[in-house]
Amino acid sequence: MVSLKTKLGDWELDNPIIPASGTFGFGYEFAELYDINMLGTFSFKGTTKEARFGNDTPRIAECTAGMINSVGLQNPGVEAVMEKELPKLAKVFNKKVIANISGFSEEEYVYCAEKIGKSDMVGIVEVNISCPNVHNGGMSFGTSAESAEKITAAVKKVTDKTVYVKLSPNVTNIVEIAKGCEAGGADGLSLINTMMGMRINLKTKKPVIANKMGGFSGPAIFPVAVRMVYQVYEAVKLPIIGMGGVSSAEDVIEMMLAGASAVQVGAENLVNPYACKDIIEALPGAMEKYGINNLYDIIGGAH
Amino acid sequence: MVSLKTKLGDWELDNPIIPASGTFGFGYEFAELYDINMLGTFSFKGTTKEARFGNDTPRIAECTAGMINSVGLQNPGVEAVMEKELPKLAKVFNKKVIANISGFSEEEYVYCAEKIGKSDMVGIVEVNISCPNVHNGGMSFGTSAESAEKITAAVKKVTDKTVYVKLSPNVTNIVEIAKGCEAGGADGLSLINTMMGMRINLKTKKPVIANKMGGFSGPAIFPVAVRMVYQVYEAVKLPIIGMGGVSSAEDVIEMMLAGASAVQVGAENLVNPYACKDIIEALPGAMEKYGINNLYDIIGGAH
Amino acid sequence: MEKTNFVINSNKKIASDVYEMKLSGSVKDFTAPGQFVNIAIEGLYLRRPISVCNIEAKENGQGELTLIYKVVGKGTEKMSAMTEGTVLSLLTALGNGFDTKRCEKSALVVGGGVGVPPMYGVTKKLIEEGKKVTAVLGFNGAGDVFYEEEFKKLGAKTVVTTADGSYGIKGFVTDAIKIMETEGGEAYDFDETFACGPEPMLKALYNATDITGQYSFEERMGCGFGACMGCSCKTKYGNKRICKDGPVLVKEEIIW
Amino acid sequence: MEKTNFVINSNKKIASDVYEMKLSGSVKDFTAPGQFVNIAIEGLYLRRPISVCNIEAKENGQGELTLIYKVVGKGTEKMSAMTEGTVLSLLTALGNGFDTKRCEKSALVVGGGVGVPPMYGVTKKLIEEGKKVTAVLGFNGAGDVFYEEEFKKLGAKTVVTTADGSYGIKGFVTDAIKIMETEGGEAYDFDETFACGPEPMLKALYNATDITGQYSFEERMGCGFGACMGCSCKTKYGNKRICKDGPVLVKEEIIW
Repeated sequence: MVSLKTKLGDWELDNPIIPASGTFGFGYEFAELYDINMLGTFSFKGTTKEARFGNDTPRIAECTAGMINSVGLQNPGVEAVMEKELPKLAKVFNKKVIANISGFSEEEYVYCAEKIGKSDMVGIVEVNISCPNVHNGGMSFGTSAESAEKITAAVKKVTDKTVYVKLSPNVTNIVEIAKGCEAGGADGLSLINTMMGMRINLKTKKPVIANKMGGFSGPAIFPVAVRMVYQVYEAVKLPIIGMGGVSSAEDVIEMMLAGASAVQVGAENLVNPYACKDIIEALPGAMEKYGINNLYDIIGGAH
Repeated sequence: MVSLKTKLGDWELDNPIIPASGTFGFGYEFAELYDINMLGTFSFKGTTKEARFGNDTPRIAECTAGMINSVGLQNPGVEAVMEKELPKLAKVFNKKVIANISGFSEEEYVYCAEKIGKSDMVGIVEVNISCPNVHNGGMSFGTSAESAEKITAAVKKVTDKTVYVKLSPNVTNIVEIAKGCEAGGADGLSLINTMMGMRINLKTKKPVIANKMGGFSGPAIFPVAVRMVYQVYEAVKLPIIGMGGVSSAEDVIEMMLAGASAVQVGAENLVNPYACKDIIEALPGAMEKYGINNLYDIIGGAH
Repeated sequence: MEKTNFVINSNKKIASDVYEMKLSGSVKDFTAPGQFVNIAIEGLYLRRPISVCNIEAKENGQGELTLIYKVVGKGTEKMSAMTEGTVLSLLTALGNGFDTKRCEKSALVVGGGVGVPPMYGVTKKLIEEGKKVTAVLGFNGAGDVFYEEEFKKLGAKTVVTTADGSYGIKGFVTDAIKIMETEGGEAYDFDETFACGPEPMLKALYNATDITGQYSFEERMGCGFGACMGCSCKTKYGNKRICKDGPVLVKEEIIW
Repeated sequence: MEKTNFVINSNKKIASDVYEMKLSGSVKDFTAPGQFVNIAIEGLYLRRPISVCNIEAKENGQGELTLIYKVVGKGTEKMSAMTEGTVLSLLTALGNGFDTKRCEKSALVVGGGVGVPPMYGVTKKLIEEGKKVTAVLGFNGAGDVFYEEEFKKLGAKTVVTTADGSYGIKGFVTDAIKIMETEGGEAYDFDETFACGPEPMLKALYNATDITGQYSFEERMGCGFGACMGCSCKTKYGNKRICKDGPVLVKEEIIW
C-alpha cells in the first residue's frame, strides 16, 4: 500500500493536500460538503489587523485555463477571526491549521502574527508578502530580498509558531527573495502566489475587474510554479509548500518532484468544491501508475 | 467597411497581424501555404552573430493551454541570413520585415544590428533582450533598466533603422525596463517574450526538456501579456507591439485596447499554420461585433 | 448544494438570443425559487451561473430543471449549441432564493430580461401557496419577449412592457407599475415585491414603490458557492456574498 | 501539407495499448510512405504527430488513412476513446517519408513497436514496385504483436521477434537479421534497409549491417511542419528538422 504521508519540518501530514488561502474560507463551510479532516491541513483566508471589505466588484475575470481575482483581502480582521471563525472551525476540524496573514506595514504583520500565534489551532503562520491586489500593500514586501528578510525576522521575533513566507512570482529573481526569507529565519516557504494579470471587456472596452489588474491563477500558471519551486529548492534548505495551478494528482506529484514537501490547491477549489477530496482519492492510483510507493521520498526527485 | 490599418511609428501596416519571431522561420516556407503578403509584416527567426545549433533536444514540452520551448536561438548566423534566407524571402514577400536579433554581449548585438540594418528588406530591427533559453545570454540584458538602456543606445548608434526592443515578462517591474529602453532611444517596444517555465516527466521523473527550463507561451500567458502592455502603455510614449498568447481576432482587439499598435502571433502558428491568415480574415467580423470601425482608433482604448 | 450530472432533454431558442434548456438530474437540494445552478462548460475555466426558471420534481429527488439564458458571451454561446443527451456537471441549489412566505396575500412579481426566468418559479410557488400574483415582465422589444403565456397559465395577471413599445406597454416595468398604482384598489394591493433584473431596473423599482420586497442581484462570480469572496457586496446587515448569502436581498438591507 | 478535417471510420484495439484508427479525408498531398499527420486533440495545446500506416486512395484526392498508435500519454489516451464519426483536424503529408526508389531489388524492412506501422506503407509500395521485401518486426512480447498477417498478405517474407521470446524469434530485430546473414544467399540479398523504431533499435541496426538504408527518427515536436525548430538534429549534411527534413534520414548522414 502506498503512503501519502509527508512532513513540513516536524509536522507530519496525512497527505500533502492543503487548500490554499482565499479559496477555502475558514473551512467550516466546506465541512458541509465532506469531512475536511481528510485534508493534510488547510490555509485560511488571508487575515489582516483590521477588518476589510476589499476591492470594488467586479473582482473576477475568466481566462483561458484560469481566472483573475481581485478580492483585496476581504476578511473580518484578526480579532474576529480568532473569536468567531476559529471556534466555528474547531467544531469540524481536528488538525492544526495554517494561518495566512497579510499587512500594510511591518507593524501590522507583527500585530497579526503575535495575535494569531496565540491560537492553539495554528500550526504554521503563513506570511503573505505577495498579495497583488492591494495598493501599497503586501506585494511590495515580496519584491525585494531585503524587505522579505526584514518582515520575516520581525514576525519570527513575536511568535513561537513555525513561520512560512508566501512568495510572489512577479519578480525577476525569486531565488533571491527566498534566500532573504531564509536569512530572516523563515521555517519554510509557500510559492507561488498569483501572477499579475488583466483582462479587458470587449463590449465596454475597459478592464473587466474594477481594480483593473488582479491575481491570475489556475492551470495556466502551473509551468511557472513548477519552475520556481524547482529553482528555490536548489537554492535554499527550507521546506517548500508548492502551489500554482495544481488541479490533479499528477500535478501534485510533479510539484513534489520539483521540490515541494506539500502542495496547496487554490483556484481548482472554486470550480470543483470537491477538488481536494478528489485529488487525495486519486493520489494512490496515480502513484501506482508512476511506481511511487511513498510520496515523501519523491520530494525534489527531479533534481 | 472597417479598416484594419495601423501604424508602427511612420510605418503603416495593412493590418496589425505579425507572426512572432521563432514561429515563422524566414517566412518563405509559410508562403507555400498562403500569400504571406496579406500579413502586416512578420518578425524573422532570432538571428545572432555566429551560427548556432541551439540547445539539446527535447526542446518542447506540452502545457495546459500552452507550450514550453527551449530552442536556444538556433539560426545560421547573420551573414547566412542575409546571403541565403533574405533572398529566398524576397521572392515571396514584398513588404519590409522585422529583423529579430540576439546576442551574448553588447558587441554581438551591435554587430548584428549594423549588418542587418544594411538590408533594404528590414523595416524594424527588433532587439531581443529577453530570450530565456540561453545561459548567460540575452535574458540578462532584459532584467535591468540600466543594461536595457545601454544595449538600446549601442544598437541605435550603429543603425538608421527603427529599433524596437523586445522585453521579458520575467521581471519585477517591466515599466522600469521599458523606461530604460525609452531613455536609450528605442523607437518602440515589443512585449512580452515567453515566461520561464518547466514541466517534469512523471515517468522519467526529470524535466521534460533537456535544458530543464524554457520559454512558456500560448493562450495561458495572455492575461499577463495584456497586463504588461497596459502598464507599459501608461508609462512610455513609444508604440508597442503586443504579444503573448494571442490566438484570435478577439485577442488582437483586447491587446490593442490595452495599448498595442500592432500584435504578434506566436505559439498559435505552431498549432495552426494558418493562424495569422485566419485571424486577419476574422478581424472584420469581430470588429463589427464590438462596434469598431477603425482598428487604429482603439489603441490604448482601455485606459 | 450538490455537485451532480444532468442530461439535456431539450435546448431551444425562445426569443432573440434567448434559449430554454431542460435537463434531468437530482434536484433534491433545492429549497426555494430564485436559487441558481453553476454549470461546468468544456473548454472554459469558470462555471457559468444560471438562475433556475422551473423545477418539475419527480421521484427520489430526481427532476427536470428549466433554465433560460441569453447568449452574452463564450459560455452561453457554447450552451446554445448543446444538443439533447449532452451531460453537464452542475452545482445545484446555490444561493438563498426568494422567501415566498413573506408574502401574505398579493405579490408584485417583477422581471426584466434574463431576470424573468427565476420569477416564473417564484410565481408558481406563490400561486401554489394560494396567493394572488401580478407579474410585470420587462423587455427591450417584441423580439425579446418570452414566457408571457407561461406566466398566464400559472394564473398570474401578466403585464408585459417593452422599452421600444413594440409590444405591450411602452416603457419600463416601473411605468406599468405606476399605471397600477394610479388605478389603485385590487390593481395595487401588494404586500410584497419579488424582483430580478438589471441593476438599473431594480433601483428604479426600489425607488418607485413603498412595498417591502426581495430583490435578486447579479454579480460576476468566481465559485458561486461562497468560497472566493468574488461577489461580495455591502448591505445594511453587513458584508454579503451575492452567491451564497444572496442573490436575493430584502429591500430593507440594500445599499445602492 | 494540408490542414483538413477527417472523419473517424473505426478505432479499435489491436494489441496491448495499441489502437488502429481509420479516417476518411483528403489524402492528396501525401507523396511517400513514412510521412506523418499531426492531429489536433480537444483540450490539448499541441497537435499529436502519428505516422501513417496505410493510405487507400479513392476519387478526387479523397481516401482512407490508417493510423496505428500506442497509448503513451494524454493525447493518445484521448484518441483511444474516440468514436466513429468524430471529426479531427489533421495536418497531412508531413515530413519527407521513405524513398522506395533507392531500393533496386530486395529490401530489408525493419520495424520496432510503434515503428512498425509506417513500415506497412513502405512494404506495400515496394511490393507494388515489384521489389522483394523481407520485413522484420520487433515487439516486447506476444501481447504487443500486431500486423504480422497484414505484412504477409502484402507478400512480404515476415519475421517477428519478441524481446521476451513469447512469440516468434526471441530477441531483437538484429538477432533475426543475424540469422538471415548467417544463412546468406537469397535470405540476405538486400540492397536497401528501411527502418523505424526506438533509437536504440535503429542504432543497433545501423551497427549490425553494412547495407545502405533509410532510418526514420522520433523527436518531441512543436509544430510538426518545420516552423519552430523544436526537433532539430545534427547530421553529416548539416542541421535538420526531424519533422520537415526528416523524419527519414539516410544512413550516410546519421550522427549518433
